[in-house]
Amino acid sequence: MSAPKSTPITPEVVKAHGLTEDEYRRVLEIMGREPNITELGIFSVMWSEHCSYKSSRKWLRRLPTTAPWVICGPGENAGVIDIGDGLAAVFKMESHNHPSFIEPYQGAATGVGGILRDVFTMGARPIANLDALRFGAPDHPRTRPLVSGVVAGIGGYGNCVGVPTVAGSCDFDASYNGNILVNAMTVGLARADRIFYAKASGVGNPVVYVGSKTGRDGIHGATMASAEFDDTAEAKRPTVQVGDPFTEKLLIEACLELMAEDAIIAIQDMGAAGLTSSSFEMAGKGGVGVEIDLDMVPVRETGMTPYEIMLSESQERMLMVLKPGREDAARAIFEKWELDFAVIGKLTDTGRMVLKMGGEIAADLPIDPLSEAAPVYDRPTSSTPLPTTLAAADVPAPAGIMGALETLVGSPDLCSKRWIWEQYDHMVMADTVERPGGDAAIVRIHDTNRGLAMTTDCNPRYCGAHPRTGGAQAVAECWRNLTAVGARPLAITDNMNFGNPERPEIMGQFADCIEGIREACLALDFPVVSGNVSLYNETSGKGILPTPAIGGVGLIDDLARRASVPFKAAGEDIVLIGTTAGHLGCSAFLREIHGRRDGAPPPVDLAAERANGDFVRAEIAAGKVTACHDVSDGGLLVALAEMAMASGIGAEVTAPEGPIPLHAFAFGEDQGRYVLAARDGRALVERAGKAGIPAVFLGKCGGTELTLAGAGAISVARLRAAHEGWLPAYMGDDMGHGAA
Amino acid sequence: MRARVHVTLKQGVLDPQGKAIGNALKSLGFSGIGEVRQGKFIELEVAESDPARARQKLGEMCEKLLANTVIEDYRIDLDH
Amino acid sequence: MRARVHVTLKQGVLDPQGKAIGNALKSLGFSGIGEVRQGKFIELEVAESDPARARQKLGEMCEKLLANTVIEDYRIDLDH
Amino acid sequence: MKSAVIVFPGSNCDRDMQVALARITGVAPVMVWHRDVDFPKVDLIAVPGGFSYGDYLRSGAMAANSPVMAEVKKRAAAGVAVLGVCNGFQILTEAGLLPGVLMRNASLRFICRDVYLRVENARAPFSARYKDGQTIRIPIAHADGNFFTDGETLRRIEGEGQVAFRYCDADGAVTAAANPNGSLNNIAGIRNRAGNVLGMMPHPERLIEPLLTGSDGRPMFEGLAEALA
Ligand SMILES: Nc1ncnc2c1ncn2[C@@H]1O[C@H](COP(=O)(O)OP(=O)(O)O)[C@@H](O)[C@H]1O
Ligand SMILES: [Mg+2]
Repeated sequence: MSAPKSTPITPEVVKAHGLTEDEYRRVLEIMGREPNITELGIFSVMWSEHCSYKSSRKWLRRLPTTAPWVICGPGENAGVIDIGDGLAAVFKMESHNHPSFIEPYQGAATGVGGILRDVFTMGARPIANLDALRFGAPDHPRTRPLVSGVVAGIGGYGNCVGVPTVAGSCDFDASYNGNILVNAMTVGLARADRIFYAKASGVGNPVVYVGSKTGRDGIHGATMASAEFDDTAEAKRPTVQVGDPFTEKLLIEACLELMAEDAIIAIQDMGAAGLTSSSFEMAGKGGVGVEIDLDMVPVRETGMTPYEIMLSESQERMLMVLKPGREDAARAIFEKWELDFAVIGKLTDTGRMVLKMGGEIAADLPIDPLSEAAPVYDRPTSSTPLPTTLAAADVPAPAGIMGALETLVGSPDLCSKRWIWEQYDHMVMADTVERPGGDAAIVRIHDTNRGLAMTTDCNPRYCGAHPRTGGAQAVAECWRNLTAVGARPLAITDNMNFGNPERPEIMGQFADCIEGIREACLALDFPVVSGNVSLYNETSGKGILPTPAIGGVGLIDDLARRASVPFKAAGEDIVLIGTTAGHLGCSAFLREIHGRRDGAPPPVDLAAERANGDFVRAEIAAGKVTACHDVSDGGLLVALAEMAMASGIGAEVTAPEGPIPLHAFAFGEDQGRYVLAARDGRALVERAGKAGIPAVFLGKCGGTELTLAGAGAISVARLRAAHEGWLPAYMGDDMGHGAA
Repeated sequence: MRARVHVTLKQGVLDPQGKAIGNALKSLGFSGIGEVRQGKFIELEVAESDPARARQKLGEMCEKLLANTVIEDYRIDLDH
Repeated sequence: MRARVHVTLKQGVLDPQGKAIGNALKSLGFSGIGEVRQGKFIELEVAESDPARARQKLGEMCEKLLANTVIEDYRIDLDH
Repeated sequence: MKSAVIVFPGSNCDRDMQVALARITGVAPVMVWHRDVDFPKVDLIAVPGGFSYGDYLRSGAMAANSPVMAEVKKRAAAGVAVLGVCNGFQILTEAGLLPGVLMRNASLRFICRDVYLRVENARAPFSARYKDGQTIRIPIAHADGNFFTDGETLRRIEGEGQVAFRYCDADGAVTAAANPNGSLNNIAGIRNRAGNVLGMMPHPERLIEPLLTGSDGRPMFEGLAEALA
């Protein structure tokens, strides 16, 4: 064979491709000869952490992935669940952390583009986007421009394609100073009997390329996404891709139009590692070979080599296998949408990937052996021990409880993120029933009276202190947020963001978080249907807090039966569901008021979580609840303040008699709790009692102040000013990407 | 001193705007249009009479704000 | 022939982008910055070897698409 | 009333407009792809929101030059009602059907939120179902909504009662604080002189039922159906 002879394969070249000596030995075995540079590049991306999950695979297998309503779990482009009436929800979350740190606008924008493609690849129309963002300390000089660029980028892409961005999360912590997290999630809607998969079949069938042309974008992005940063990363600034949301919008419409016809056998987006991983995945899943003529690939630049074409990460491209004879009909659709369309190859029975260019063979590799021999590591782990539980009495009371409340609601993590979501079109498609700001967003299933609830959650403080508890808590909180709006939680996607897995303590965090997620998923019947792993979020040996972001989806059968955060009318009763112990370890109170972050995170009692949630959901469905909010960061008083701020209606509450110090009652972060407003709170407490659910009558809403007996009062207006004020003031006159 | 800064996408970086403009020109019936690239153009007044110092200051502005040097190049022109 | 088109806001038209850049430069600590204006800069290849005809064609492109003459002026430069 | 919704590459509120028209007027609109210049005769042409051609170069500029817009201009001149919302408004100004331009928001940021509008010069066909001076709540979602025009044109627009909606506060006061994007005179929507073409940045089609938290957009479509029946 005649391969480009240009680049000799030296040990340095092998190393620059991120392959260890041992991995390279395996390459030689599989090839039976020295690979050429194109082949080496292909091995390198296919065996990168990003594509092969070599460090995480062993642990991911632990995740529960089945339930009667799961149509397709992990392993495809996105997870698929049955939501009744012949419909399916398709969703996944994915990270774009490293690219967003290097170029926040384009990094975040292309992250959204990528996850959208994962969802519409499966035949679903995207109906909502969400995000999960983590930035460095607010006083770190890079934080402000990163927030600005990332938010503008997520909005810039989602707004243009016309998919509402309806929910998300955003926290700050110094551990993200050098490694921000930008996780994006898309939820789509499809007919349950019209899901498209990546499995290629039919020897001789045409392989078709559609979308944008291929340029030299992001070559080696997939390996970059798996490499730890060092201090020179900023200087290197490699390979950032630019997104084109306009083309993505056309691609969505064209693909969905073609999908309505009976023409596609298999389809796969070209994400990280572009044409390489998409063609490998399609052929590998179908057990067939593939032959591609690289001269047929639409290119943007002249003189592109096979290496560049195969490894390019140009955005807005898809690969399909069509039924024979359907090429012309398909071409007409893509030309109508002014997109490139090219038959670039065909399926073969050789089990090999053969690439040709200029009449010569540019690469020839076996498909299965390459995938099967992909390295899997069982890396050593070391668990983070459970810290000692802080007794409430060991945490001093604040100078004033209402003053502490004002500080908390105006702190970076708990303040209103309106400044962010107002830059996202969260209403386009005219089905957003519950806009950003609630426990979960609700998007109506178009043309029906049913809705999907969705949220992203994770508390990295808890995960850092005790990964297993933190992992379980993230899932439980996601489940609780869906429950709080009246939805039946159905399934999750997870985005595992961690440091360097070669360090046992990091691998231990990973393994323990997975274990916690597993326990919670099992206890709550809340399986994992898709996910993504981002490792090496580490700069100069300092890792991020372990951050397993959880994205959850739930179903509301009747949109008239749901709940929301704001109080609805003065005079209604306020009831607390769940057990309060006053747990202050790892709490927002401890961090914001005392500058401490010690202690164990609050324990997660999954049985209580489930029982309390099931009770609350039933009460909402029965129309007995006028407002509902789960208790999370900041504790009960923050939850009450949020209900008051959202409505402009105050409240007057009294702590039940007992040994818990008032500040621990106010700010403890005990899990499994909800605040409900009801016209008849006493009756609600009684029903809870009969059902064996802990419930206490707290007081009534009304007036313009929030009052806690023994702690005084604060005006709702003042709370609001603090709550709404922090982020806009922090961002100041920042001009973001607007001038660009 | 009056300065003009041109900020353009680096060679090889996708320019969706330029591409769309090219297509639009074609569909308006203009023929023979090759590649189209769009950039930014910033005019500003700097209180600095020494060209070398002005140029240095403008370079800093470009690096810090006016250009995104990950994907963009810049060029500084001074009026005399 | 290679052409460059500069599209700038007409005198008297508010330039929110230019203003924001000016403010941002100031808050970055740059002093002595006067008025800042931002414009667009479009580079394109036209298959036309006669400068006069190229200029005329580009003028049409500007009038029809590249500039909004309600608020913008344009200038055409040709490479030789 | 028969209506048409023009769809450009990158339009993304076309379905929302379609749903609103179908639901409120009782007749589903014809969806017209930007290349279909000879679409059926209709009473109302709606140019929907979105990012036609990615908003590249200038919002609305490329769509304004598309073949279908020549036809829209012809029909507008013949008196057919034309409604442009958001990107549709930008397209109508770029096409010369309405005066002025929509520049980048003063904050330079995309803004999506409900705003209050004061209805000005309420009249058929677009706003007869509102009362003059009424305050309504409608969402905006745009980066380029900053209405600008030269002083003389502005005086003419104001003088001839072409302003249809102004940004105001919840009590109807037209204040600088209630201006979300820097528009001259808080202008959110204008008509042409003849009154048959209306452009507005806010999205009436997004608030047509209580489930979506409000119905203040409904009277516009009810009024159209009545006026153009
Ligand atoms: N943390 C995880 N939990 C569950 N499934 C995961 C996880 N990470 C990855 N997966 C699954 O592995 C498959 C490959 O993921 P990925 O490479 O990110 O997808 P894609 O190639 O579509 O970008 C997907 O089906 C994904 O859902
Ligand atoms: Mg994928």
